[in-house]
Amino acid sequence: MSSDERHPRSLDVARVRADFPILERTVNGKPLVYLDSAATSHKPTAVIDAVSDFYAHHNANAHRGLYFLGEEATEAFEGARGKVARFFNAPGPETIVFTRGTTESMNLVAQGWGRKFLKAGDEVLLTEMEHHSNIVPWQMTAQVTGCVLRYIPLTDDGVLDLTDLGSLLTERTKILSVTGMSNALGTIPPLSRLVEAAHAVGAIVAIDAAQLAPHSRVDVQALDCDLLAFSGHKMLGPTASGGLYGKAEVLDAMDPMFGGGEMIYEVYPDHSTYKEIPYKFEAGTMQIAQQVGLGAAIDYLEGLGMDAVRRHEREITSYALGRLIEAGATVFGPADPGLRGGAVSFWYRDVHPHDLATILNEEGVAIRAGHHCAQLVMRRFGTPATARASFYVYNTLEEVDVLVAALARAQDIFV
Amino acid sequence: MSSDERHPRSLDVARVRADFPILERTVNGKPLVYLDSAATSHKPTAVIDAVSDFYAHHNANAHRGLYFLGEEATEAFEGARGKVARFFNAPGPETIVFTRGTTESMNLVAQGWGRKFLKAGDEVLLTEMEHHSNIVPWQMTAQVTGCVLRYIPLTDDGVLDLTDLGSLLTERTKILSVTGMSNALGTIPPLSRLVEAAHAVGAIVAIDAAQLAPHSRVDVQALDCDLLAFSGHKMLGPTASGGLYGKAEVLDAMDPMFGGGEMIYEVYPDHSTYKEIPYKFEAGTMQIAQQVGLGAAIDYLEGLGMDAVRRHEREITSYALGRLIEAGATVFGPADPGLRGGAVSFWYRDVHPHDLATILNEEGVAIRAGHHCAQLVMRRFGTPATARASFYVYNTLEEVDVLVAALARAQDIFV
Amino acid sequence: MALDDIYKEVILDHYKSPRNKRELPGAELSCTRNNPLCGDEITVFVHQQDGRVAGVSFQGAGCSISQSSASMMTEAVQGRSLAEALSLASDFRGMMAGEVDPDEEEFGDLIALKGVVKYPIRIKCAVLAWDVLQEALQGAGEATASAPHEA
Amino acid sequence: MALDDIYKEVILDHYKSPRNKRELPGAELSCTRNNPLCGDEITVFVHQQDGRVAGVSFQGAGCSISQSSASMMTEAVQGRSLAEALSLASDFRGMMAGEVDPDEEEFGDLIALKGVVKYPIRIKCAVLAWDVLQEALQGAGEATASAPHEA
Ligand SMILES: Cc1ncc(COP(=O)(O)O)c(C=O)c1O
Ligand SMILES: Cc1ncc(COP(=O)(O)O)c(C=O)c1O
Repeated sequence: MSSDERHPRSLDVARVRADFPILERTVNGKPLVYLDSAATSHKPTAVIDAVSDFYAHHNANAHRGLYFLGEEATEAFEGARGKVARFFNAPGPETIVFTRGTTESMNLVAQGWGRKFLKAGDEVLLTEMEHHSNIVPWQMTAQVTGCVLRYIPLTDDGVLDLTDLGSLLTERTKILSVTGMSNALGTIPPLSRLVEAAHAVGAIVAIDAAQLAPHSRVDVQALDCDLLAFSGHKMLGPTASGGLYGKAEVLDAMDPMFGGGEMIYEVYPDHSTYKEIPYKFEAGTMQIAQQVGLGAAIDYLEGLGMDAVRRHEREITSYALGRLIEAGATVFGPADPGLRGGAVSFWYRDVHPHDLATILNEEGVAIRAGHHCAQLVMRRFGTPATARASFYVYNTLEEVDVLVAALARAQDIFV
Repeated sequence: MSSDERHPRSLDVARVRADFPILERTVNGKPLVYLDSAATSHKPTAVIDAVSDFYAHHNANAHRGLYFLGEEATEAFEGARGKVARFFNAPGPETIVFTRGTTESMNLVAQGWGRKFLKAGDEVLLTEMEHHSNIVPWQMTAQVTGCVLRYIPLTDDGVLDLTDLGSLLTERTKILSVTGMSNALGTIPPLSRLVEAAHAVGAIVAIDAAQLAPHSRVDVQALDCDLLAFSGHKMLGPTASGGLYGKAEVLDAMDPMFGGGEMIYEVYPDHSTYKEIPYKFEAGTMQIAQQVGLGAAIDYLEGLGMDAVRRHEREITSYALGRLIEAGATVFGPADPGLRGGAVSFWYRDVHPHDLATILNEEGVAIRAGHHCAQLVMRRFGTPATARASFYVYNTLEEVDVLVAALARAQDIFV
Repeated sequence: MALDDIYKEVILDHYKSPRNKRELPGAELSCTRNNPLCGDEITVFVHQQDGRVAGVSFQGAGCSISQSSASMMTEAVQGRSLAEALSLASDFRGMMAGEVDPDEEEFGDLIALKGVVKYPIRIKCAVLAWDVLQEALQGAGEATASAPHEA
Repeated sequence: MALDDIYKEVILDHYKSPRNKRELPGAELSCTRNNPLCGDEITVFVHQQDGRVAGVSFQGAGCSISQSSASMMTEAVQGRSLAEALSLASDFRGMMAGEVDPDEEEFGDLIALKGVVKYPIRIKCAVLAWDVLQEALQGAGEATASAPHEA
């Protein structure tokens, strides 16, 4: 943790922007206004250079070579694991399994834990605002085990409707798997309360932190969640970086999802024995350079201070909500910026999100349009798609103004 | 394909070496002699820059954004798929599934194909020289399905003993899964003959091309294999790049291994429908920058010409075999360089491979010591470990001389 | 101005006043499909008679490109033989792939969609209705399932 | 010269002429384990009497570091109480982690292995025999399985 964090302070966004080379790009001569960080974030020079530096100076396979490059590569890779563990305040590096990202991590949970421990009639509790990556893996596990999926519904405001939680979360519930922040609505659910309620009925809790981890401080021990999945590419890190935190006893009990080199202890023709955690989950050559890059991303984020990151996004989200509504947009998800993160879904008048995205692109503004891998949310709100603007450390209030001004172009053409 | 390849020519190794920044490193003031490319290859500047350039100028998630960066990222990612398809002479880009590498690909085969099509008593035919990544996934599938694993044995020369092939490969055999080149012995099996024999009994064939693909031209249509797995990081590409080639009808029939965003068509609370190949296998955010880097690696290899690559390695392997034996080493695997690739396993007198690797490291020479994720091979030859030197495009005959000279140090200390 | 390439008058006209947007009672052929990128959904109804498209209509919701393409399509295939309709579908996809130079007479209003070629991801919007038409014609009545792979 | 740090005379002596390398008939405790990196395997046999290591030996094959460490270990724990032996195992691991400054008297020849700290991957070789000893002592007879996780 950077010592700066003890003193609340705000981001020097101009300085931050200078660290992101892609922000120099222009579209039709207009500066790029990138409002799709919920899909993937951009990468600061420090991260890009960490990856290049690994390949140019320390490249080797990890945990294999008895020569100096092998030792450097192992140290860099395991060093990144230590940084991730500290970032989430995990009790130790062995509780961090590296994966390609949230999707792979949730599949590891649904397969490695779910296929082992769920049986017919057992229930998995999800929510109606889950990303497909926290739904489809469970459907696949349900096909194999006969377990049943249930969903916590949403209110019209796009927050979890916990009125009937007591009937949804019962002794039949073996796991609650819930997003830390909805990518389609921005909603941040009351995680601590959910963890407590789940533990009270003997269920474990997995958190999809794809959106939460990049944007606020996450302390897995304070949260007391059993498993937590995250994607490096959404938190300034390389694509193909990320992982799964798990309590040691939960990871210990899980089956690996992949067999192969380096996760084994002994291999015989008809059976094998596996290594201890986290290695039993890490078969074959891993995302070495990428996790090293993730380590650099974490250094960068801690340099900014996660509290400052969250404050900055709260400010910009609150500003964006106001300006969008003023401009005539319909916003989905909670209006209170304290209940949500910086992913803002909306419809601008009757302009279809696809058309809106194309028109905004001509003005240099990059937004996402679609179902955001959350078709249950789209059905809940009766729309095939929404437009979504999402913010991160490099976005400014002025960029929100450019977005709102660009909406006028759409109005000219369509309304 | 580069037009250069039509004219046999040899590598300009000095020029090649200048493309690999890591080769400038020294150990104890001595130049690095990297002889562990079978574990992972180094990366030319062109690959390192392709990754950095993606992050610095074209970064976005693929297949999602309706804005220009999203289109550039998608084009770069799908462009890489096209390059991989052409490299292997695959019939089309849809027959290439991107994965983290061979281990993930073989797990996809053992799960997506194996768990769907194998039942109790069905046989999977492997060989005694397989890498753990082509054994353990099948053991996991055997636990679920009750299928039986059988192994083609090795001769004392380290080649497949095909004497009893007729009793091993029968109508009970549903798949032959075989390495294209052993990383522990260097052996290249007679793939075309094996494919024909397997097809004759109605079995499909999966090839673990982790070692084969980097070192020689592979034409999947000429080979007529059904599936072929490869790792980008062993063929000059980034870690976390690679994939699985599959005949369209085989991929079509397979189940996905991962559920999640982007591999679906429609998601309902209790079921989902999947996209067509290759996308149904590509859940969540993929290894975008890494596969783009793999595309650059393929460009680089095609610039050299795969025939020239193979010729260069044959020359160096043949020289190394001679010099090592002359120096008193015991070499494992075939003596004929035509039957093998450039991974040379040996024992130097009675010096344990671990000790040898440590001593050679002091001389700047990086070799691998261990079981090479091939414990069945080690047991077959009654040794816990071997030393292994492996060669690639940037290695020279002089480096073999340095290796052999360094053996004298070990002799001084131990013999 | 680049945007004019894609948001031409004629496109906006078909979008705001779509032709043949209704159910077609008695249609022998129909098919529903969506664009997985955005969830837009289109159903095409065809009434065939003597190997010809005797009636055609569509329903659904979507962006201006997918809706106007569907609307123009119904006008373009009305009265044609099934083979001609399929061949037009294939030419249209060819134009979207930048491979076919459209024949003005054959294409009519459809030619306005040519500008979409410059927006690769929107191409899926433009061809959606044509994919559905083709499935409806080929499936000859049974192709009412919307999903290629049932999980 | 760095290599001398790791290949000292005393290490090579234990490697070439290992002490107590044999089976120990009548040993109540024994355990076998291998180093997954290289497949080296070590079995440790302990004959305990009145809470003391009355006899100890090892078998197996491996590199100079793992073999000499096993040989030195048998000399170092012979005659000690089980608690002392476990505490020495823990101190030895501490030295290998660079955390414990070894006491010359307690460590004896073992101090020669200190140089291995500079070769991180070889540390596993040096501690292998100690891990096996500890499991043998703790398992009190039942820890003969070599594998922590049966697949
Ligand atoms: C023959 C063979 N198969 C499979 C693998 C596994 O490849 P990866 O570690 O890239 O998944 C390797 C790499 O060591 C190999 O040499
Ligand atoms: C809430 C949520 N969960 C899961 C994912 C999937 O993450 P990834 O694509 O990195 O696997 C995303 C990313 O879009 C997300 O927003």
